[in-house]
Amino acid sequence: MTQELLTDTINGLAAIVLLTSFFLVANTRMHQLVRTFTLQSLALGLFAFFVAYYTGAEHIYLVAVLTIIIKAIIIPRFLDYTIEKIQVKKEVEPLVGIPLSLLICTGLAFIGYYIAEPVIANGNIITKNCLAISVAVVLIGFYLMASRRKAMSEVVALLVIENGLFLAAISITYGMPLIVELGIFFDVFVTVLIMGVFVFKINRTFETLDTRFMRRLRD
Amino acid sequence: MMVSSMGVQSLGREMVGMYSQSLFQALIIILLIGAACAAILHKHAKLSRSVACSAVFISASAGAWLAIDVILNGPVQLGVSLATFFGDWTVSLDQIGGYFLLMVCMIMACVAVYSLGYLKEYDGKYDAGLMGGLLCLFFLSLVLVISSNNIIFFLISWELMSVLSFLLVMYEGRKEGVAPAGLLYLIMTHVGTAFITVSFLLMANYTGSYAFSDIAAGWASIPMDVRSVCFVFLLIGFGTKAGMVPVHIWLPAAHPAAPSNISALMSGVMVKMALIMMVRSFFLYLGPVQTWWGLAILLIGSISALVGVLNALKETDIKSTLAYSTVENMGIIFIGLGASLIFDSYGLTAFAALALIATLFHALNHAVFKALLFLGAGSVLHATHTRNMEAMGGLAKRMPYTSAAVLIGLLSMAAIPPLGGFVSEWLLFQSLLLSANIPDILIKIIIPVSIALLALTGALAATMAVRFFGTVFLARPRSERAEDAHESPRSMLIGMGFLAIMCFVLGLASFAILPYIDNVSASVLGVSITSQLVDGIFVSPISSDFSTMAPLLIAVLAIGILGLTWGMVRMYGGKQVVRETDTWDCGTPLGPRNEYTGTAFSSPLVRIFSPIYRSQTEIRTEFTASPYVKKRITYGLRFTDIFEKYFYRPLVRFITAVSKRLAVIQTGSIQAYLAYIFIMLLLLLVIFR
Amino acid sequence: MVQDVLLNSLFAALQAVTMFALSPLIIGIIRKVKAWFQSRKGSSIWQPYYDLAKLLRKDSTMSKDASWISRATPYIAIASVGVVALMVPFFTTYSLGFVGDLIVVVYLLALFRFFMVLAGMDAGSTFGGMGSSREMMVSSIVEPTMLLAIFTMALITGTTTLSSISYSLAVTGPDLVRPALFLALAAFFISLLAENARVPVDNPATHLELTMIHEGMLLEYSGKQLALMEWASWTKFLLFSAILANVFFPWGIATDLSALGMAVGVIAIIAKVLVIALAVALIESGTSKMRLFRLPNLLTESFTLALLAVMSFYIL
Amino acid sequence: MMIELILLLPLIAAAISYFVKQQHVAEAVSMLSGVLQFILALLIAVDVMQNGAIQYGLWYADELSVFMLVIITFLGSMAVAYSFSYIGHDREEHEISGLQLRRYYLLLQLFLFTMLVVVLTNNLGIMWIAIEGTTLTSAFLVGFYEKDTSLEAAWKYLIICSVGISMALFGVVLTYASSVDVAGFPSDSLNWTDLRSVAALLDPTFLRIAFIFILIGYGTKVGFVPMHTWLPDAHSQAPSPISAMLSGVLLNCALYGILRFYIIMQLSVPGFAPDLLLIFGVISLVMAAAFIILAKDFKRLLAYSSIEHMGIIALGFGIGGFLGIFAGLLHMLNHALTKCLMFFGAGNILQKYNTRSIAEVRGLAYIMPITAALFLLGALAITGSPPFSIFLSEVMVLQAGLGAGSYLVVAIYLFAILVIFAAFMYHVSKMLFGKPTEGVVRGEIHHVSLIPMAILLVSILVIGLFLPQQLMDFITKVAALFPGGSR
Repeated sequence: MTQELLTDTINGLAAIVLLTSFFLVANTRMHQLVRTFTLQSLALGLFAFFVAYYTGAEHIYLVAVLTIIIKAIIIPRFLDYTIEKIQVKKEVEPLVGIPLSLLICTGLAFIGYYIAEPVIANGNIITKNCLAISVAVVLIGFYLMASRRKAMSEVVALLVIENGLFLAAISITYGMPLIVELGIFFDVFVTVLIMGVFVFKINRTFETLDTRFMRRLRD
Repeated sequence: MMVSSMGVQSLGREMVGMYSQSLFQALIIILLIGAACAAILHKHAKLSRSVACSAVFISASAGAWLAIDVILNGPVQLGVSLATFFGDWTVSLDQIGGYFLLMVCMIMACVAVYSLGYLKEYDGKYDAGLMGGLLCLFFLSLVLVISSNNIIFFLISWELMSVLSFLLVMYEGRKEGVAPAGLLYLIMTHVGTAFITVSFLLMANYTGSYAFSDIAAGWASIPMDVRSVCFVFLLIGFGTKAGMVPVHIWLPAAHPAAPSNISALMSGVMVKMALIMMVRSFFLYLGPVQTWWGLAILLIGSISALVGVLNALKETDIKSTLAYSTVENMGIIFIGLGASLIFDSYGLTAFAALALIATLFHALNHAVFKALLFLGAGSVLHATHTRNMEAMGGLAKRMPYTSAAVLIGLLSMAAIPPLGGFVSEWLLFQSLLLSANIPDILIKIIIPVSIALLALTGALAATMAVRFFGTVFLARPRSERAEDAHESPRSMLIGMGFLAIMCFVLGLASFAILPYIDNVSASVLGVSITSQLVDGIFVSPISSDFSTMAPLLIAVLAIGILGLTWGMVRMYGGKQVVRETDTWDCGTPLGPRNEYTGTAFSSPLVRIFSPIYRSQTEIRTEFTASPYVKKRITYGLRFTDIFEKYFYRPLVRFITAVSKRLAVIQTGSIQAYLAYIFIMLLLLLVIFR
Repeated sequence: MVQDVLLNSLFAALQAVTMFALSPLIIGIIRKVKAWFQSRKGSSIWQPYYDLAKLLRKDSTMSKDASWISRATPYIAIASVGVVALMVPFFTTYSLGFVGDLIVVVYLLALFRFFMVLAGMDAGSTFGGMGSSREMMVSSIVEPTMLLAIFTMALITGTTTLSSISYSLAVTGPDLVRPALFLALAAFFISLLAENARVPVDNPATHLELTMIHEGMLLEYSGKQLALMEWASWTKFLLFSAILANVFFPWGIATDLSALGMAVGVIAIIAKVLVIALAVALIESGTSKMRLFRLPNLLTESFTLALLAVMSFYIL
Repeated sequence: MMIELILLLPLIAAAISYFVKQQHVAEAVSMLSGVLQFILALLIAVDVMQNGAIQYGLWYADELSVFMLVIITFLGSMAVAYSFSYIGHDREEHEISGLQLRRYYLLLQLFLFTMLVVVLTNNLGIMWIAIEGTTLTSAFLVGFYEKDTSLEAAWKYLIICSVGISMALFGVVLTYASSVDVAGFPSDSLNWTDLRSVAALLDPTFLRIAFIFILIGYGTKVGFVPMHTWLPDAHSQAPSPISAMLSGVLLNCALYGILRFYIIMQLSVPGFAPDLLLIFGVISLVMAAAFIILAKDFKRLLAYSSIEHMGIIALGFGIGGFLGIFAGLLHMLNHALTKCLMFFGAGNILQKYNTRSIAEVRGLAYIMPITAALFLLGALAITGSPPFSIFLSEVMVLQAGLGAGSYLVVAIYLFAILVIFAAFMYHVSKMLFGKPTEGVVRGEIHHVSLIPMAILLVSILVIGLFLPQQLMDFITKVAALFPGGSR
């Protein structure tokens, strides 16, 4: 693979991660949401793989494999299982309408670029372009989180933020120290598990996952 | 003769100088032990009380000895210093400190004796150990406030004093209305402390030292405008404690809410702690005095005096009346302080000394008569279990000793010659009249106004005193409680009796006392005016051409004439035969409802000063079934405190309203919460990237 | 020095005795003048002396609700007025002014009032309370007025001792006369009327309970005590007249020990007091008593006058 | 060695207390572990003070870490001591099962473990993991009672802090990225010591963005407004000893995370971090004041007071200089001690009155005199009254601000703490005085709980009155780690 093709592929995959984020915003069904997330994680895994190939750093291969196994296989399965088990209503029920959300997210993408711009301007690592994308993904994930009602979609949104972070970690630093990466994976995994536990508890107590009903604590 | 007396004195100086440290330590240790024992013995109320009161009494004696030594012979260093983050903490006692320490110890000793009997009241209802412990610690904090020579140490002692007095106010916390009063006090005094803190820290910042003595030496390194800022802050800060208008509002609420022995301490002594610090700060720490400082204090003092006395006139709660009278008297003291500062700023040091002596002397007099009056009020409260003067009456016959003591206190408060209160007010008038020499148009306008206000205040204070005594002690009882009143136990009477005697001593022997106060003022201003101030038994304001006065002679003459009259009437008219009959009643039997009450007594004045009182009367008539027969007419009188209505309430409302606006962010919606973080993140990134 | 003191004391005692002796006569004269104006014959000008003599020999009755205050007050009243009489110059400036200056005088009179008002409240009668309350209202404003008015003179002459004020005015002559003097004079005259319970503030002749101030307080007194109270009040009136005369226009007062000076002094003061008495009688005949709550207007006017007087001294 | 040991202790205790099915064993083991941790922490502290920082493998302990270590372990053991009576009471009342009780001690020890890792690791990545770990362990403790409100609080806590922490991770990534280009830098090191040694060479553009993310991220956990929203919910719903730990220790741990970056920032982009801290400090103070005025729930009141104090600490570091930093550090300690005391008191009140509503608590001074006295003194201490220690650190912040000439900040600071004092005392005096609530029996609820409270009160009193020389030297050394923080 030529150097150029390689960088194009890497950039392309990064673009796919961003694009899937937009899809996530547009998704209206819970299962769809999980599906798109799987796709994003897959793209992220591939991205890591190509970066590993490009830099020759072995531990990034491991990261790629872990990403695909945990984020593209185990976590989506777990999410699907939870959704089935507690029979969430299938609609996502966004707080902000989808067209407007998409518009906002476009704005966020621009802001991401604006923020990353000074860094890109004096950087010399080729993948630094990806910084803008990863900031955008993080912001979109954040937006997703703030604009969704269901506890489940919040979990997905958090995972999207994590994906954005990984994109950044892999692209601009060519991976963090291995022990940190492993720790983070473990952490993400446990976080999702614990959130799952709480989703069950909440469902049992409130008989809904709609966070609108969780407004007892206020001033 | 001269030589030998000097020899004795210097010998005494050495001996007492050696002992002064141990005296001071003994004072502290006794108080701490007293507090601890009182707390430990709290199950045995009587024992605990006795221990605490004797600890206070013994310490007060030790403190008085120490104080007298310092006043006579100059400052002493007390105890070892403690190195801390904020410089060394040292304790020392200068002459002005000694003066106030003597005041504190004198009142404390009387209160300790009084408390022995008074506190019995609380047995079984409130914890005796708590009261004893707090009382000892409160005394300790007062001593530390006077003697600390380090800003931070001072602030700690100061706030300790506030907190302890707050706790003492809250002693009867379960009673209605006590908690809000105490709370208001705590908040106000804390705000005041904040101002003091900022001011002292600024001074420390510029002089580079936390020791008061270094600040006094290094004021020159503080820029002029910073010194003025410090002055304003200190005025607000200490003024809050002193009950200066308009930051006085806590005082009439909190002083009455406390148990009476504590009210006596708060009104008599604690407010004076603000005075000592003001005198020290304005004369010693802040460098050359600015004229406008004096003017500001003079003006505020005049207003405080008037506001205080007018409010005292309308109160029907005996202790509130006395508390407002404290506001008034602190106003009078401020007038003196302001005059002294003005004179000092013009370099008229001798006049400044006169005004300062008047101020300090009035502070002492006020401490004595106000403590006496609060103890008297406590005694009345003890007998009638009410603070409402409308429900009293006729107590002079039932409590002869208490009524005599209170009458003496009231006479001193109303500045009736030859008592102490009169002598200090006389000196104050004289020093104000001397201001004719100052060539400044603003002063020429403000001084006459404050003379007028002082005169008006004096007259109104007399009215207030008459009303107080007349309503509480004279005529017939207006309630059963007053009917069944009884004289207080002996310990209470002894405590009051000593203070009552002091009221006379301070007046009659003022010619002997003033030189020592001059000693104190000389330590501040550097000028001694004893030779001009006192001549034999005559007292005069610097120049004896201007005026002289001899309280002792006045008393002798008055007693002489009284005796003469009595003798002549006896000689001419024969033996006094007095027949006791009913009061003239126009034919209808007199009941308690026919009598003049306190409200009725002050009603004409309330009408005259209605723009200040903002009183609203409300007369409601209830009819029986027939519209021609009235069943009941109720008369309601409400007063609005203008400071409360136009400053404090709006302030609280404003802050609460703003808070409500701000607090809407805590909606309970997790999406909103996330959005805040999100927006904050975006903002910071876009602005600071 | 000692001789000086003795001399002063002697004359002070003499003046005080004179004032006590003359005060009933002045009251008698005022009553007589008023009677003439009312086209009555009126009682003899010696009548107050007869009253005193009679009352002093009588026993008293006293309310059983009253305390020791009522019994002590008449003596305290005489004592305080007596001490003041020692300090106020009458026909000569030799007096005990060095024992107490004008502030002492004003506050000694306050002592008198203090106890008189307490005595009014003592028996618990409604009239006593009413009188006391009104008396304190009036005096609350009148006392500062009086102080300020005399302060003006003190500032002009540079002393607060009453005898020194008259001395320096009498010796220096009209050079010291300033606008402030007239303002102060007006204020002091109103104070004189108010303090001594004269029309338009109070009506000394009335015994209608709802209008009286001074008499209300004395309502419970009888016999010896009443005599003493009345005498003290009359002397107080004479004292005020003497202060008015000797502080504001002291010319004629004896400033040395010459027999001529003394004679002139005696004549001058008698003339001045008679003029004041006449003026008071004229006012009493010409005007009626004010309604109670119109009084503050008059009193605050006088207070303002006095304040202006002090201020004009400072500013002009 | 000692570092591994101190980390192992809570893990062992956690295991034992969970698997041995006896309440007393769980309690005793927890207490023993807590005390041992504290002793070990002191030993490490002495070691560090005498021989300088310890650094090997993943671990690093300098004066700052040790400072935090002492706070964590001391308050940890206090919390365990208080838990006996508090959780024991719950067990007696059958509010919780025996299993829950053991799970409580398990989670408490795990919580302690994660916090110990936070302050002892040299690797910023591990530190991040550990901080996220604190969220995960404490989320269960917040939701401990499994009531609707506690679940809601736990869920919010979990979500908001996880999101926040993710931002912090982004910051860590960016910080790491800024070091990648630096010549001679070990390419796979995320060690704080390495970063500090090359701090001046790091890419400032990266660092600025990184610090913003760090501040938002860890700031969420610290409770800076407007990221504080989880805090009152979690603090009010958690069992009181846990509230004390959250407020007293956890917030400090998160702040510790920020401080590590603060040091690097100050070496690279001086002035940037302090300015941001000042902004957050001021906002937090003002908003906390607003909430404290309106508080209706006394545990939430305490939670908002924590926000206030975090703001004050931020101001201290924001103003900087020796005095500011010293004040900030001292305030961390003071706040931790005092807030623990307050939450313990609140726990006693809660169990006595069975309500968190301020309006329903009356006459506490009569009902539980000792608790009331401790609570009142704690309230005075927390609002900055002498002679308690918070007064000293607040005065230091004030003095630092006046010295730095930031008068506007000083004015806002003073205004806010005065308003807070007034509001706090308003609420507390309503609870303490007045006619006692009907139907509440007079008497202390459990006497054992008064011991840790008394210890805490004495400690803040001692610090406030004397500020012992050793402590002063210690904090001075800690402050010297900060650029511009040496005396």
